[in-house]
Amino acid sequence: MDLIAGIINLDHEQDLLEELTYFRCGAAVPFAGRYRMIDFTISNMTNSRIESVAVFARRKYRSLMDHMEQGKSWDLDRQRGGLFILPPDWNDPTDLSRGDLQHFHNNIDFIRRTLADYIVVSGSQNICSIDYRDVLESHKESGADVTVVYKKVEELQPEHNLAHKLTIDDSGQVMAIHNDQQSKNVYMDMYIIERDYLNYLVENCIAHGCSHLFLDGIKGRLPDIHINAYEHEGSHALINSVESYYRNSRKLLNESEHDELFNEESPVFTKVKNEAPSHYAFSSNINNTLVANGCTLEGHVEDSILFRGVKVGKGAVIKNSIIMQRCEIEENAVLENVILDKDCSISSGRTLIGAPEKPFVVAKRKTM
Amino acid sequence: MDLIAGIINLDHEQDLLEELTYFRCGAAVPFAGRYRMIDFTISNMTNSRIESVAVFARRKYRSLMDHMEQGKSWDLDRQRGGLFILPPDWNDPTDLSRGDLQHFHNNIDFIRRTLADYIVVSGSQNICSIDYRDVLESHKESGADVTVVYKKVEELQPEHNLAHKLTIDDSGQVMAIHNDQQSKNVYMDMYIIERDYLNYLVENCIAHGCSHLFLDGIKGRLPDIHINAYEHEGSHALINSVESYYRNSRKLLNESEHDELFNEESPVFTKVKNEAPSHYAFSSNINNTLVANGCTLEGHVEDSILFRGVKVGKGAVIKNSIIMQRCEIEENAVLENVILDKDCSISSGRTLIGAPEKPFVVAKRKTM
Amino acid sequence: MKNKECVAMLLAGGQGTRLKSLTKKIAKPAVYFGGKYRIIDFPLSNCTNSGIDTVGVLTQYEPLILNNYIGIGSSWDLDRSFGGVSVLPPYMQADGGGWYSGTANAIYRNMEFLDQYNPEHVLILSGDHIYKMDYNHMLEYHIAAEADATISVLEVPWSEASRFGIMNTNDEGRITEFDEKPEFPLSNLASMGVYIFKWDVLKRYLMEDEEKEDSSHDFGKDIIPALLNDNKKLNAYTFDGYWKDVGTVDSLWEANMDLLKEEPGLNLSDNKWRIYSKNPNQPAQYIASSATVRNALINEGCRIYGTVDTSVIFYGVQVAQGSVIKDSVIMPNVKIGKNVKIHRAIISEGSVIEDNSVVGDSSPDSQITLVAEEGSVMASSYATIIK
Amino acid sequence: MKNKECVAMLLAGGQGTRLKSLTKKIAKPAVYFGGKYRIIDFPLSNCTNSGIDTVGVLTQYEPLILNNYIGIGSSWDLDRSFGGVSVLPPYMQADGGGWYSGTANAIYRNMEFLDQYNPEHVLILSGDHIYKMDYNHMLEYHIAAEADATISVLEVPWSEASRFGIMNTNDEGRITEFDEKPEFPLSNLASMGVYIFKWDVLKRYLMEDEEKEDSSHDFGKDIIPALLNDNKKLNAYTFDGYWKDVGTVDSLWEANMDLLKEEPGLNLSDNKWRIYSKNPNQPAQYIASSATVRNALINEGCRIYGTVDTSVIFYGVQVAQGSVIKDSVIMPNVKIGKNVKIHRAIISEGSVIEDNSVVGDSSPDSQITLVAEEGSVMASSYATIIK
Repeated sequence: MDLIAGIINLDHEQDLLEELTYFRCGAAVPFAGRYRMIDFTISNMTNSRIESVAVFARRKYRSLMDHMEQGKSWDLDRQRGGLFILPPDWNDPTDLSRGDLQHFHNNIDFIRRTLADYIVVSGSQNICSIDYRDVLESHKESGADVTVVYKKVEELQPEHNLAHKLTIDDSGQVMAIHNDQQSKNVYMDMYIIERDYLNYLVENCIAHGCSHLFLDGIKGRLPDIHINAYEHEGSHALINSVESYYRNSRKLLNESEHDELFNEESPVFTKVKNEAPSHYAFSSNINNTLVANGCTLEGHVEDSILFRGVKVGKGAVIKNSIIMQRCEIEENAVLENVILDKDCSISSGRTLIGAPEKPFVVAKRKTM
Repeated sequence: MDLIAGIINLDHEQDLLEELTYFRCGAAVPFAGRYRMIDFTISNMTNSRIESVAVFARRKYRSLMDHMEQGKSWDLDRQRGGLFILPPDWNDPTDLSRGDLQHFHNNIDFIRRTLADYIVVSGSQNICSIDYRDVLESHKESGADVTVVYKKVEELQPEHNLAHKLTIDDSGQVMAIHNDQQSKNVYMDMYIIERDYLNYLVENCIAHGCSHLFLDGIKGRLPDIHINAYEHEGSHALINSVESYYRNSRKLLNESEHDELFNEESPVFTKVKNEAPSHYAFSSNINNTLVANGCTLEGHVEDSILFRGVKVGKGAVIKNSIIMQRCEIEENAVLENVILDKDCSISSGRTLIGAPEKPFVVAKRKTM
Repeated sequence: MKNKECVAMLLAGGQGTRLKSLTKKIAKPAVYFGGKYRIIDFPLSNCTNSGIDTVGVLTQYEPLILNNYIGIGSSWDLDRSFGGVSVLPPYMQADGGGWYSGTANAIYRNMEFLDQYNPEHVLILSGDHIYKMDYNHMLEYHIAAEADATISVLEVPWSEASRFGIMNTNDEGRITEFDEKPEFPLSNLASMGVYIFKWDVLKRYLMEDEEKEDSSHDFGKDIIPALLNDNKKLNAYTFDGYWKDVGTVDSLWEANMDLLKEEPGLNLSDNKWRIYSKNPNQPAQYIASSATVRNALINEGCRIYGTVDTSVIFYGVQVAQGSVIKDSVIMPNVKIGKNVKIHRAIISEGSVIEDNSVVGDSSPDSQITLVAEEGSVMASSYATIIK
Repeated sequence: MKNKECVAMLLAGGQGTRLKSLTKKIAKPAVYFGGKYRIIDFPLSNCTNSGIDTVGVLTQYEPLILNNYIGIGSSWDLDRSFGGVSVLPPYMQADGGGWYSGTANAIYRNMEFLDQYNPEHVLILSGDHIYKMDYNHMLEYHIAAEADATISVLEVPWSEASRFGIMNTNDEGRITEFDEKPEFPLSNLASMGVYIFKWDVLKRYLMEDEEKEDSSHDFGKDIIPALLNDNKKLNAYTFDGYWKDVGTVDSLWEANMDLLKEEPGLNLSDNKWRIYSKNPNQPAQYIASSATVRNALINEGCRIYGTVDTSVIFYGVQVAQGSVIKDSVIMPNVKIGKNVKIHRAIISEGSVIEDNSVVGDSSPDSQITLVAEEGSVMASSYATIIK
């Protein structure tokens, strides 16, 4: 079996989730009731038998560190291999690298020392369930230098504007990488590459003063190198804005969307917490809602997502909202189209109503 | 039993160990054949039944993170409490704190949420075996606001110049904290304080624009607050320069010094590695030397310290030297008064001789 | 050499036959409770929360699940370099060895394990009870009283006292007599099966008991009477929290229902006294538009399309549309089809209940129905069940 | 549901009586070897290095140390969410249960454990041998040959063949006959006690064997002959590395001495095939000015003031001034006084050797002296030993 190693490169992911990314990077944003965004990427790697994963983090990575620990939750707490979060702590005065190449350069030992012949490089904003062993197979069959993963979306959404798009010929070879707003071939910010070729690209890019491995080292070489495209056929969500976060979260209330992401064959792992089962009072009325453990529910909740330990008081009404860990919604409060970050308190009788296309976001630990 | 929590504050420790601290902070410098400097501080805390330890790191903390992981080596990999390394990843635009108060401010939850009533704050440069429960007892008896730990040194050494000194009255109360070069009461950069009082000091110091909790918040208040002095009577080494590192390392070749630091009652813990036992060849001749596991010894070594996995070829001669992990000393090389950092190779026949008072230091991964 | 003040020994070898087929393949301490837990989570969490970090778990009957569940104890923060949890199955020795023949014999055969830690006191626990207790308070009482042994007791209603082992005490709380299920009880202080002994005293009595051919090697029947007989100082420590023996199907059901009362005696969400357990990896629970959920505990991985009323639902359970679950306990990964009615029942792990099945009897005094692993229905039954 | 291609079952229940008092309080697989290791480190590390991440360890005799040592397998990177190491002691079941009555019976009683993983193949290992082997190569050979069972064999000198279980094979490596210790061996291919079976085939044979009243429920004596008898496809897989049965005091001593040869057959420092073990926490070893150390393996925590020549010294050993240790194996935490002479001996864990003692016999053909736990000296002896 071919060994694959993983790199999760967060360097060029911008923190565009407003209040949700004031104090944490996008990869650490809570998602789907009990996960963080990065859980999906790490779990895909684990489920593809990747045993060695490096995370390139630049800023606001503290909560990511707390969450990932040594990787035990993903069975990646190993003596050989394992999960490494690599914050920018560089002290080599002779280092010439720039941009995300600083990460590749300063962590080149990860690439050089791994026993794996192939490396998957991925971001954290494309939520999906994918087996990288299938991508590798396509890569090997194609004989390409690099294989990129893309999704043919049915309908373009605003979040796709920021993504790269691919022009692909009949044989699956990438002819162009661009930002054409009409193209539906959305590049999912994941590629697989031979270890030695990646090592070469890193050195070559640094020697030429480049600052972005994918743009300069891969896209920039396009006529000269063979890029193969792998189509991801399952469900897919690109989350790079509050609006896309909100819409894609609520998509999980749809059973088939939910089941495609959470299936027994490739479970999504996360750091587990000790929480009692959720308690539904006599007075509760909960409909079409995802609920994590540790909640105490006495009010009315519909079309919403409740994270761990949320309390909803009697007479409170919550609709179309996402309520994160340990929020407390007191009696008779009304929330509609709202995202509450962790540890918020909404006083008895308050009403907060956002717009369906622009939810009202409350930063963590706010009392209103 | 009173609970104590620990803070290891590396913020104002300067990296004065030349080549040894080019790429790592002082706390991460290898010491005594198989340890890192910080192991002694963490182990003292563990042996004092401290179950919750925060490490305030500012720069060059990568190797510290690799070493500490989640604290398993110190039995501090816990769901409640545990070992936290806290690099500077702060993103609060309203944050007014400066200097080491940035750490205290941004990690104030550690202080506020701990179940412990007392907190020990320590640096990593004072190597000793101390039980903080004894310090706490003295603190409680004295009724003081803060209890600082000091060593009455027999002979002043150059490294003591940089340390603070204490003037103490007969009752053990600190009358002055200063840098008097003649004073032998060396402050060991450790104090114990009530949790609530520490919290107050942090808030008060920030409100007054201070930048150094100990100097501004404790020393600076001296006539007004009661500072108790606790004398540490066991062996002690202050390591803040290559010269003090070298002298204090070699002091461990003395049996009684060694036994005071490494005793069964308060073992020193470190991250364990899988290494075979060291192999001594027929041709080896080893005298008065500490040897870690995984070494292959064919030459002559005396009055030295060999870390893990060192290879000493036939005919090589090593005297008064400290050789760190995985160095390779080829046949007939001669080393005297030398410190080799990790992964150095000394070619066959080379001779390197430093001075007893100023060892020759070679940075890591050098081939000479 | 280091030593431990108090080491706990948890007797987890019992088969729990009164729990019927719930314990066919697992030891009783591994039986599920409260939507998420296994019985053994309670004594283990009590140890952690009481600062007792060294626990021997004595197993004998179907230990595979218990072994896997306990692992090295990390779920309870009991994975410690010196101490922590050790599973202690029966074993063979150079001069024989063998099965544990009684509770006292089980400790006797693990004297070497205990001597490693050189403890002053040994805390004996059983894995059959649901309660939250600070053993450290009991230990302090035991030490202050300079007792040879301290037995934790609970005031039970006088009318029920004859079902328990009853301690008769003098004014200072010293035990004068131990009455196993007395016809005419003189006291209503019932033993909870939680003992603290001075280790040196216990050790001597264990060795003496081992020599007695007619002994059943049991704490209640042999060791405690022997100590009383020798006029050793035995004290009663009165506990007054929630405590429930879940040794029968009915009492297991009742203990689960107790969690749904207006003011439950047992708070599972107290952050200061967490009940730790191994957490399954499951997505958030989903309550559909068609669902009605009232007065229920529901765990992650569940999907509820029907009605759940006054019930405890473990992880991974599916309840399809039109089904009604009332006054019941549904254990992990049960699949319940459409238009099923379940009343006053315990459905065991992994069962599949076909569409339109009817399980249990809704009349308030009816027996509790147990649907067990292989599809058998124990009491009243109109169910069609497929595994 | 997930499954595992190959699950390993490690037979670790043996007492190893030929190792005399070394195994009085510990199972044979827990016996020390090589200055740092226990025998079981070798098969467990082989599993890790071969990519086999699910291992059942069958224990029966004195398992306390083995249990504690194995824990959840983190020392060997075998602490895995699905799979990893499980310790499998004998247990009681609703319908009886009991001790393992033979190697095959031990596997039979753990069929449920295996079925959890639904493996294609099962690798049977024993905990008695020192060797480094890539089981994955053997598995590939087994799969390619579509064999029902594959047995790992080793070429032994013809003169010694009658001491082993000998496999007679045809040209394609298919086993035609199995001769247990034949007087006139027809082949020199000796079984290493390492088997791979198709799980469905093995399972059937285990169940059939269980029914046979006269069976000793042993792989070599019963299962393999039954397969051959039914003309199942059994292949021999030839291994040609270092392999040593360390079942006697002499062979354990020899295997240790083998590590000190000019070109040792077994490389303990190969980073590509690490031998993992639980690492004790000890400071660096100290070699004093008065010491002479030649041709030795020495572990951390040792303090050597005397002479160590061609010996293997475990962790925490002290050798005082004037003492000479030659051709010997000194197990952990042994304290050796002044002016002691030790030749051709194994000193077991924690022994204290008084000043001026003389242990062992330096003549090259003499028996190896074993100094065991309670101060007994097995062969030649002039020693005074205090524990």
